[in-house]
Amino acid sequence: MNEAASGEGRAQEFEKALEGSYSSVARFEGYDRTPVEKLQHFLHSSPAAVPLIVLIASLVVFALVIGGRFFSPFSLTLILQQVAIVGIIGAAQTLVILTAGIDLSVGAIMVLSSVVMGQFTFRYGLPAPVAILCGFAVGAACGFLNGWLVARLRLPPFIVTLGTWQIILAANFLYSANETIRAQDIEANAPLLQWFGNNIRIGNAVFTYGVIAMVVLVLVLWYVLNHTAWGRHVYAVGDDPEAAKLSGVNVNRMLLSVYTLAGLICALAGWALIGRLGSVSPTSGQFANIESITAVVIGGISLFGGRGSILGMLFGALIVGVFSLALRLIGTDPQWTYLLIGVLIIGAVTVDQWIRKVAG
Amino acid sequence: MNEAASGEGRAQEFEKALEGSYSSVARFEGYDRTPVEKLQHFLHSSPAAVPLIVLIASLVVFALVIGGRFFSPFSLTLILQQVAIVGIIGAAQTLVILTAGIDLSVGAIMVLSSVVMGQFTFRYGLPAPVAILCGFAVGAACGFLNGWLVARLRLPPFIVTLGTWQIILAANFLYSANETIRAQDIEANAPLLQWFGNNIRIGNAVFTYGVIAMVVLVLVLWYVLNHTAWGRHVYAVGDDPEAAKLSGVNVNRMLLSVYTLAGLICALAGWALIGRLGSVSPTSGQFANIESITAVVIGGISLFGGRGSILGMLFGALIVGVFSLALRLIGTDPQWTYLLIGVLIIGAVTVDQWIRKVAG
Amino acid sequence: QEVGACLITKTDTNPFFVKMKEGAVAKAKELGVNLKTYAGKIDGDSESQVAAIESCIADGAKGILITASDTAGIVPSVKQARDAGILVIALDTPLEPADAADATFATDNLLAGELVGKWAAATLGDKAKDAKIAFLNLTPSQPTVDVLRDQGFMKGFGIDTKDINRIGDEDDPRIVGHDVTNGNEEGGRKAMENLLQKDPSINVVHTINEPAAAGAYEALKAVGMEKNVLIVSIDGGCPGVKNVEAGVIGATSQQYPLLMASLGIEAIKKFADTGEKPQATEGKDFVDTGVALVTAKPAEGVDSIDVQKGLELCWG
Amino acid sequence: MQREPILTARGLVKRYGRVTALDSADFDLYPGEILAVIGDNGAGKSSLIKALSGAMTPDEGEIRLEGKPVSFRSPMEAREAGIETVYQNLALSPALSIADNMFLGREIRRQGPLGRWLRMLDRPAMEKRARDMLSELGLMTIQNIGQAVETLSGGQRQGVAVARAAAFGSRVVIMDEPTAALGVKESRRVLELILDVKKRGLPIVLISHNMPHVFEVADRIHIHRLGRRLTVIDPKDYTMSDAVAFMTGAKTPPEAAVAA
Amino acid sequence: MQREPILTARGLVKRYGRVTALDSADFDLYPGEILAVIGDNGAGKSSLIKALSGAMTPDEGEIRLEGKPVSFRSPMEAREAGIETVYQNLALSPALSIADNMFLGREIRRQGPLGRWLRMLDRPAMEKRARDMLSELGLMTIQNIGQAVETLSGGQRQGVAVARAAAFGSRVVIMDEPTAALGVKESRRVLELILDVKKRGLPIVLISHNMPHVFEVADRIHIHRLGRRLTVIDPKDYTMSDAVAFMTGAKTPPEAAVAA
Ligand SMILES: Nc1ncnc2c1ncn2[C@@H]1O[C@H](COP(=O)(O)OP(=O)(O)OP(=O)(O)O)[C@@H](O)[C@H]1O
Ligand SMILES: Nc1ncnc2c1ncn2[C@@H]1O[C@H](COP(=O)(O)OP(=O)(O)OP(=O)(O)O)[C@@H](O)[C@H]1O
Ligand SMILES: OC[C@H]1O[C@](O)(CO)[C@@H](O)[C@@H]1O
Ligand SMILES: [Mg+2]
Ligand SMILES: [Mg+2]
Repeated sequence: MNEAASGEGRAQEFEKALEGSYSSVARFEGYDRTPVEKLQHFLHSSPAAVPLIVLIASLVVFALVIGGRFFSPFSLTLILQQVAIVGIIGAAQTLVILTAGIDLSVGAIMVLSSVVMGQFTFRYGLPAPVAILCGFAVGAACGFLNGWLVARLRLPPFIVTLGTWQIILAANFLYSANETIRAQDIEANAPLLQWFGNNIRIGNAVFTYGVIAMVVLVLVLWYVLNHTAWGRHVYAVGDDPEAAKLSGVNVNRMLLSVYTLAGLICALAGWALIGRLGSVSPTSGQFANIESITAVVIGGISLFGGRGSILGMLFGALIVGVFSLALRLIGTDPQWTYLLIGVLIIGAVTVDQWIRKVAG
Repeated sequence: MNEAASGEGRAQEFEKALEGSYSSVARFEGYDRTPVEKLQHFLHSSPAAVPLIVLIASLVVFALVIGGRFFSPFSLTLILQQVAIVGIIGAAQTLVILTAGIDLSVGAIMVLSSVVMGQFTFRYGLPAPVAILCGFAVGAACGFLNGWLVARLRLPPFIVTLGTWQIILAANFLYSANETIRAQDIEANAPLLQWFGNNIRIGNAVFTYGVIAMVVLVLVLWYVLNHTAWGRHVYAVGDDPEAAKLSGVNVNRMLLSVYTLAGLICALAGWALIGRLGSVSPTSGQFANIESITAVVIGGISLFGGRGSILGMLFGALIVGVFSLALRLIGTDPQWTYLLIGVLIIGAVTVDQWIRKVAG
Repeated sequence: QEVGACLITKTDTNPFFVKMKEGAVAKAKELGVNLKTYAGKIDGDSESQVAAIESCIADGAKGILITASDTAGIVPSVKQARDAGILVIALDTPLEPADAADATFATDNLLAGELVGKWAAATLGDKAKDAKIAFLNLTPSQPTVDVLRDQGFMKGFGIDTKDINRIGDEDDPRIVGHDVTNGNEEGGRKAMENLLQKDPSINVVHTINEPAAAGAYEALKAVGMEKNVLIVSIDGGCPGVKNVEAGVIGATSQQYPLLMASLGIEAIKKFADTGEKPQATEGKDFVDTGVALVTAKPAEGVDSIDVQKGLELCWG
Repeated sequence: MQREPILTARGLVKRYGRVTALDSADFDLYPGEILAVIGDNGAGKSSLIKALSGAMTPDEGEIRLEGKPVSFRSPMEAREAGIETVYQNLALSPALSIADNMFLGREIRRQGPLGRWLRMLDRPAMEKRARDMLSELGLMTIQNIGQAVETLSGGQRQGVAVARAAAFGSRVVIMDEPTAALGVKESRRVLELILDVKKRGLPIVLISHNMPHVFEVADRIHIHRLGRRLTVIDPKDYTMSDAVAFMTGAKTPPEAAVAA
Repeated sequence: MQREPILTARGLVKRYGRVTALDSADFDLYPGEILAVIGDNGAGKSSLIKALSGAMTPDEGEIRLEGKPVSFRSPMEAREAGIETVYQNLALSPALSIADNMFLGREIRRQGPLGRWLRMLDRPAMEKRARDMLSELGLMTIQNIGQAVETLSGGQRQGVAVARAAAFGSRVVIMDEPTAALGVKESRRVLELILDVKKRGLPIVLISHNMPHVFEVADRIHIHRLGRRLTVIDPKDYTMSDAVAFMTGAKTPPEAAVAA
């Protein structure tokens, strides 16, 4: 029993040698950084900085090249209008992508919600506010379905939403019978549906309610993501779901709430879409998923989840808007716009990857 | 120095106790399995079995419901024709997805290659074989670009190909000046371009060369993936790139070769597309990326890489083809087809997830 | 000061729009109009067209020429442009309602459909009463061109159209079915294959345009049926007329996109100079740019021009 | 030692596909003690701990905390009941800050309407408390409590995980191989932490493959074998060799020990 | 001991962003010896090993194998030169079979045209050799050499990784903490394996935090500290306490030891 006895004394013999060693568990190195490293570090700690810089730079360049036709209150607020729907959908996409998911069904949910708002008013004669509520309910239900499949059945979000995208879009066409509800009819009978098309003018600047909704939505979500427990949990789930679960985050409930909220936001986009188009058209929103993902990516949000700022998404959407309008005003073939957006996407992640090296 | 001396003897005292213990490093449990578990295990070890069963089941059901109009050599080979392009593109997509990537640019590469084949013949008067080679070169170059961005710059494949998709498609429109080359002109001056449109008839069954190309391609790739070192490395890279690298696989070179080969296969699809359409049209193939991913997913190949069989992709593509045609014949609104395909996608991964539990 | 103008087409890949654009660009150069051109990503992409209209407003354009993808959905944006004092002219495809634009320069699409319908009926003669007809249409949202041509064909062929503003409410047993093509080859082929499966005895095919017809022909050829089926189409582009000559297409209603474009540019120039808006053709609510049936096999009682003449007038 | 166990489990069963990880396992932890759990790789130690801490729901069996049956459906519920766990894989979110990680799932909200209505977090308060906890445990070489966990070394991360458990555990602290990847010095530090926690009166469950460490700090040793508790021994009565022999099946423990 | 080192490194430097993992590190391995490498967490041991085995390219410095300068651009190249490594994280592909894993990157092709032209793999040959290797090392409790590695327990996986290195290493075998996550029994088995390999005449580099193990098997001990070799000691001349004191900076090694 001599062995047990020696075990009973404190540490093993050789561990006594530790007494003279540094007492910290580990150390930090704080050497002088080169300017490049400082820049990397700054950009790393402010994830929305890169897209903001790109946005400002492109505004400046195009203002110089094109002049007043571009750099006018009218044109600049027009960009906001053109970006509003993508910005709202992008907010939904951001939430989902922060949880390391992806939502290909956002556009479909948006259109279905707007169709429900329209058809419930015109086909069944419900009062507009009730029809709008029904639209929101449908959006939330679609989002909930996505969330349920992802959280409960643990299916990959890409595949789930690839499936629900087709299902929801098909349901939309079947239900709407492809009928466009004309703007004139809406204006006459249910102007509330077009509410987001109203605007506030300040001189030549035109701010539609849709634009204001987008900005307010993004700011509110920014607050929620950064200053509430729910928001921190969104990041934690995307960062490492297993760790989040073990740390006491109810991952399933978080995923359900994130996808459902995303569905609700898509419904909001659907309402705003009626305001923008005037009419209810079941064929719109075909590219909303790709466009929102593009905004998120250019905005520097990681597709692997857990990193990035929703403000970045807004800047990303605006960058695309600025390029599109400016190139149109310059009069280049629209294909050049797509080409440039492709280059921007790849450029954005390249920079992002470069910045991320600092974390190593 | 007594401590060092005792360390010099063999094991620590207490480890001697091991002598009477089992000598194996670890054990395996081999208890009787329930039939459900046996099924799970069988399906787990043969990843293409589920899509094959679904395919056969749907053939049987539709044959019973629709009868001879569907279950005829003619109709069945028509499905093959409709699936040929997606099947070829799907082979490229499979390679990329097995490495845990994804390629959104497949359709764009296909169209650009077919446009190059056509324009080089008609605009520059090159002999058709040379123009076709140029088309392949362009396809390979596009694939190489994707591979370079993924392997060298370590950018996420989804984002890289989201960018190159737009870039290649825009380049295609700009280069082709959106001109369609008429089938009759091709027939008169460069019939080789339409070669894949030729067919072999056996009774009522019509096998176009495009269909034969698809089947041969899939079989060859199946062989390569399962019976050559390169193929095993594709799986290893997708399974765990870090482990593959440390085990002596040149991961960068593998990624480059996979994306380049995928580009080449897309060019083949571009050639086959001319055979199918007769003409060269820069607008075709818009949905080839989604359709090929759908085939891969229904085919039971994991989007996380490293798992699945290319035969599954082929069955997946055929399932979609069978459903599309059968539902048409039943006379349902085409939207029901999309809806059902959405359900199929989600069903496929649900089954897959259930099977995968066995690995735990 | 230079006059600014915009041309917004459905796509920039359909040869019809490619030519329309070329014509407009040439005319604009001649008249000293500064023209910018825009297009949707695919036929049916209305949002890109909305964005294009907005850019034109921002750009201070005097006039907009548009071939609308979603003829009802685009109306509010058009109104916005007109409110900003811009002359908006619908080319090729009337808006819903047609007077949402200042003017429409288009083929009489109903007539275009009627012509090919009549020709098909006359060519079949007695067999017309047991014909099996496939309709290869445009997009699911049933834009005006699509409805006018589809229903026009029925009118010409002698089918009861029921509601003439709606495709698909007919019950004539000769109709095998309708399918959409997005107005391109790939869609044409797939739609034809699908309808053939529904009923392999199809012997008449109405196609929305010539790219769709080319796709349909490939599908028929693949099953060896190209000889037994009458394909009719609308467009009259040079490739299409050559296809008429080659027997691929039985007859096509020729449209004149270059005329639409040049008339459109002229109208904008005139509007910019004098403030005067174009007047509709007598008895119609649009400016008819004309239509002629091109066929190598003229039929009794249907006016047509021959391939030679068609080739002289064709575009693209 | 008081004879009323604080945490007990009876007949826990957990199956994963073809593997039975827990095969009717029992468990008892008494107040104020350090209970070591040892066993071969794959014996089911981590599974047992996951069942006790709500990270996994056993297929069968019963768990009691202070005599009352409990059934935790998530780690959150176990924590609310005062059971804190340091998992084998640490369970920290790399991109979140140290403070965020320490308070994940139990964030402090602002006082007043900002907190009540806008649910705003009280960052300064959390950062202050996090700093206090780390210094209390002698871990305050970390300059910036707002830095992301991924920028910490392995040892520092371990420190954060242990500090979190030690600070919030009000009834039981469980540690699954807290020193497996640590060096000699870092391991020592963690052992001292464990003794500190014990001094504060909290019982601790320690899983480890390191026999000298186990025999150094444990009051009792739970030996796990083939998914169940083989026996519990007192380190004063048995040698390391005995423990290893029991654990690996080289020797059978005497009946008496089982009742220990 | 023969005085001509088989593998040497001089002045290796590697920086990761803000961290200097290797700070002008030296290294010497002599034929037939077991060289242990010890050091604190984050001292740079794994980085050193990665540089030697081609898994990472150092920013500066020179590596020589049998006196000839080498610069491996990938683990493949190091393997071809006869250096086999068991990495800290094992480096096995979970979905591939045991045989596939063992031959990954050095597959055997069929004889004749099937192999030459169709590049067909010789599955039976590889499976047979894999089985032989595992049994030779006493690891043949695995029934099915074709089963996926992910279905193996941690201990079995470790066995596969070690067997692969031992079987293919013709000049040097390197093992980075091969027993960190292993139980007492499993660790013992791996130590025996290491001694087996040594008996076959191959030199071995062993990284470990387990002092008793290190002192048991090592012929010489390389002490790594702050990214560089602090000293090399003979376990017969120093105690574990000395080693720990050097490694943690509590004591400074005598000049003489550095030259060892
Ligand atoms: N999530 C899971 N899915 C499938 N099998 C699992 C899972 N978790 C544990 N197992 C299996 O259950 C058995 C017990 O595992 P457990 O992790 O509890 O062992 P352990 O005693 O903690 O081992 P170690 O000392 O290696 O940590 C093992 O065979 C393991 O492979
Ligand atoms: N890929 C990498 N990126 C960034 N930093 C790294 C990387 N690899 C190692 N480091 C850093 O380099 C330093 C040395 O790491 P290394 O893994 O070589 O240490 P080690 O001695 O093996 O430690 P341990 O005993 O914990 O395994 C550490 O500070 C580590 O964080
Ligand atoms: O896509 C439909 C469009 O196609 C055309 O027929 C030209 O080919 C147009 O007249 C019509 O608007
Ligand atoms: Mg464990
Ligand atoms: Mg290490």
